[in-house]
Amino acid sequence: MTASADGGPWTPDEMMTVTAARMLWNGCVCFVGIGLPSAAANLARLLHAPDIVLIYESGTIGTRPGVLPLSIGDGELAETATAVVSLPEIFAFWLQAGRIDVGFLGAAQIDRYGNLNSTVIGPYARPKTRLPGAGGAPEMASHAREVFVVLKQSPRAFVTTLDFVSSAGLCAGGAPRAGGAAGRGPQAIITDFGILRPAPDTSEFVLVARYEHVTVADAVAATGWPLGTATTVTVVPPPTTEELTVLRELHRRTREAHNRPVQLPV
Amino acid sequence: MTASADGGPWTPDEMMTVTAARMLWNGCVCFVGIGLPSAAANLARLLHAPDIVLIYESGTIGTRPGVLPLSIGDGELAETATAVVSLPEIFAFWLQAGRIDVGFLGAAQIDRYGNLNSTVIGPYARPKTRLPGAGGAPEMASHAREVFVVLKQSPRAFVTTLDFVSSAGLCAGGAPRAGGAAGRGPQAIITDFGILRPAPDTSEFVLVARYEHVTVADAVAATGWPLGTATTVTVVPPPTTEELTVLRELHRRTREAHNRPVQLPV
Amino acid sequence: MPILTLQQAVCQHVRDGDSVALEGFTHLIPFAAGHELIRQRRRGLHLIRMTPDLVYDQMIGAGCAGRLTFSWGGNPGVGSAHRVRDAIENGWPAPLEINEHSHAGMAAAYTAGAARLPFGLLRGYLGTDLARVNPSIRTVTCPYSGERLATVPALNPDVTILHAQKADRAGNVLITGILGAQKEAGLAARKLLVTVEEIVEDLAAPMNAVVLPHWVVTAVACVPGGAWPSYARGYYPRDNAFYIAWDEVARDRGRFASWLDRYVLGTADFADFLAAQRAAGGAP
Amino acid sequence: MPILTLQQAVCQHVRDGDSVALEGFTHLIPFAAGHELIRQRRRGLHLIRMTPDLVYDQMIGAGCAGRLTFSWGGNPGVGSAHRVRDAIENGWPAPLEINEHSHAGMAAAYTAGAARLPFGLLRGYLGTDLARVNPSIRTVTCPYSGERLATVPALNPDVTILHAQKADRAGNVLITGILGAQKEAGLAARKLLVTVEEIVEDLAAPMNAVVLPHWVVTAVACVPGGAWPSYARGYYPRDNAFYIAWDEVARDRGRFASWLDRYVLGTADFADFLAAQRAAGGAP
Repeated sequence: MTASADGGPWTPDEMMTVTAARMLWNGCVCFVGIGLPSAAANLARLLHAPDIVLIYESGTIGTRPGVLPLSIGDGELAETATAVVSLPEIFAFWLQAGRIDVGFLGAAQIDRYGNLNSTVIGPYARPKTRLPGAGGAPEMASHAREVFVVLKQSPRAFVTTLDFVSSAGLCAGGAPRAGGAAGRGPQAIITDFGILRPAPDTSEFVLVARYEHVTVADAVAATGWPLGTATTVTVVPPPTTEELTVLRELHRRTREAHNRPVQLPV
Repeated sequence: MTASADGGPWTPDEMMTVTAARMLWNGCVCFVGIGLPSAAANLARLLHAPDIVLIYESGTIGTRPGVLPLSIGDGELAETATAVVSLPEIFAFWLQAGRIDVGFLGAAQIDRYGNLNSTVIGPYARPKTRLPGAGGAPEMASHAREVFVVLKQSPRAFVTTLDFVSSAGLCAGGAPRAGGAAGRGPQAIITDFGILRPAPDTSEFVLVARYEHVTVADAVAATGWPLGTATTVTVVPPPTTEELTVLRELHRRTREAHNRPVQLPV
Repeated sequence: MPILTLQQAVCQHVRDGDSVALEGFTHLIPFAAGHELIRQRRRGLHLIRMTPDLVYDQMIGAGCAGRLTFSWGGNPGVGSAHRVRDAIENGWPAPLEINEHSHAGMAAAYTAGAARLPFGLLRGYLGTDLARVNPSIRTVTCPYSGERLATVPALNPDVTILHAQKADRAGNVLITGILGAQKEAGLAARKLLVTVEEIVEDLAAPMNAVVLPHWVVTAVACVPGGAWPSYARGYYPRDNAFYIAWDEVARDRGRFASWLDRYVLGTADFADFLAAQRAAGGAP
Repeated sequence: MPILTLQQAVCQHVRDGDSVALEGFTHLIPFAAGHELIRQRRRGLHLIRMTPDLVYDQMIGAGCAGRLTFSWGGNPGVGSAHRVRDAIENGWPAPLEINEHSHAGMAAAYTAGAARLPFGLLRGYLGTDLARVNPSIRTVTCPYSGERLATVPALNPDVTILHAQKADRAGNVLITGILGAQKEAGLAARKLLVTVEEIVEDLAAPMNAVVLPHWVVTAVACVPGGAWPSYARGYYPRDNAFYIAWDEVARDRGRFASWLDRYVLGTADFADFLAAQRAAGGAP
């Protein structure tokens, strides 16, 4: 937990979740990963975006889970989905085909152009820390119309040079992306300090909005590269009571469901 | 109807159907086309091959229709199938993958190497007769482990040079087939005179068996190329009473079903 | 995803010269949509369909098409598609350029289209003349084995039209039974129109059924019987007698023209067409 | 297609050094089969799996593997696959060569394998380092657009092992729910072993359900609960608590070895394992 982001009667995770949820619109087709993005997308669905289309890479399209899944393929995702298709199909016909409006990604490291590392810390052949790997990220980064990255800011995570590029960000100087990518790449980084967006001329991510209880200087200090700022850094409104209530209720239901003891099969 | 083949108390179609059915074994995975091959495959299933696996290119795998379908995609094929999959899947995962033991093909023309024309009589750009086209045949000819061709013999159909090669036969001189073909290509032609098989040294189809009521000379006269014969031309036993009874009953049920008036949807 | 009448859907979404795929392999053939394209006198269409059977026999005979991409054109189990033949052999009523494939090639082309890949890959066309007459059939070399494999360019129709059993009010579409290449053709298209037997409150789709979500569907029209004389599993069987009787009608330009005038151009919509066919005892 | 015990199936069909894919994406993960491979002390396996999670954490920690082909290796929703990490980072208990892909790449590789194409095609790996460290990721040039597309070599495991809900006595297998790449991995394999929750007289498969016909299945074994602690739709839910608790067990070599000795090597079969876990209150 970043002390500086811990100013309100809410946690940094809650602030990030609410901020991400607000960026999703009704009808948006959203490729969701587990954890905070899943909470944000479902929060949006329960609030202002009842017709948001949630797709989890397990092949569940248009799913409406009552509680947050622990895994990307929890049973409830299938039971509440419009369609349940195979993994090859989800990647070929849905993601690669450019049908996704927003994809969420996390990572261990990010650089100023939104390149992400979720593969390895240290050299690939002699890893200091072996991370889980790229999974669905490389093609989500290419083919979702836009990508939102959710990641807590720290100099260890927001680095000048990645140890490994697991999924591609933007090209320096605002150059076009690699041919064949259906999408525009990362367009926002939601951190525990605020929101970073790419500067149009350089494609370098800069701070465009901060939370109430942090300063621009805090955000700069938490970034491994010299973080630029937009001409005007706006303030992200704090979570509303409704947002917090619905989010906390969702998390409560989720905890209750996940703590319910499972009878081992006989 | 070929007069010379019309010697028994059965029709040439019946003789051909029974002959083709006998060439299928229990457990054989058979890619079936409409018409005589469909009758033969189902006759085999009702007689000596109860566990034959019938696949129609409409995506119905392991189907057990009570009557013969008029079209390749009649409803009963789906209702009685083990699995009903898409067309892209049937061609990629089942035919191309080499999972078919026997594929049946017909054609308008055939040459001595088993190349088939089902596309056009006359020049392609200025057709004398435009035929339906290749459909599933090119890849069936390549990828089924063996192909049985069912075709009535006549100099117009058994020709020296095809107007168009819709699906590939064997290579002259017993050379290996084109790379990438999973199967051995045409291995038998069942006609209204008997059975032709490729000579191992030349790959040229020669008469290896004839029906009781025809002579080798009849078969030669009905062939547009100088038809060779095997050292011994065996005689195909005539249909048994059981074979004829089951086949005729199948056709009777089929006629009855197809003649049942259909209520137009309201 | 609006629910429209078929007239509105065709009027708003299909233009002269469009590439249009009406898919459905024997099952769920969108005859109603084909007739509406004839009634609205679309011209110069690039028609795409693995099996141009009666629906395209009618549309091509009516002069809707300038080009045909296909892999097998006939009257299944009966014989020729005479109007398609007349167009190819004699250019009647209009010249018809053809782009001919095998089924496996067409299936790969739709699949590539649905995945927005530029081409489909198959071990196909080996030793045939198809690649000789169709320059769009090419090859790539496998970067591992060095083997040459066939390629077909992706099919991405301007409009795909399907017939399905059901849609719900949001426009989610359920297809069950023989699937053909309907899902692939639907997802390959820039616009997807679907006619359905009925619109229901709840699709009640079985797990893993083929459901096209509302947000990939451009418009839905409810047209009961819209696949007749082909069939809709769970609704009505294939009218084999019509297919058999069609052979006689389509053989003759005059007789075909009379049929078209009376039953398609002379009817207001598909319900009217079905009523006229019922009155005629179901024979064409 | 014989119905065997799992012991027989593994004994007869999996050899040291084989390439083996245990598939199932979160759902229907063949844990029972993984344990049986550990019990029979298979060595030098080339393990293939999109998501080497707990089942491969256990197998790799037990020393079964020499090579891993994968696209995401962790404890879903929890964190690291510690035994996989220990093998990659420290070569414990045996060095582990890795062949790393993205999910989309693995999915394309299985699909190519099922279709017996030599490679899979995708717009993938754009701008990433994966192609740099994995020389099997290559490109082909589109013969139409000139665009370069990524390729992956087809995956054709010596053996694929799946867990499914049901088989009938003939060995037809029904899978419903989240499908992962199970069908593709199954059809890509030279041999396909399937464990099922139950063997029934009649599959009662819904139209268009995923059914693997008996003649592509090498052997079926009935292992109720065989996917636990993952889940089998219609039978039992995912045991999230086990996944969470596993983190602690797997972090420590000694604690892992004790768990393995007690629950896997110290049990006769999966029923015995489940009984031992039940006796321990379900915690690892």
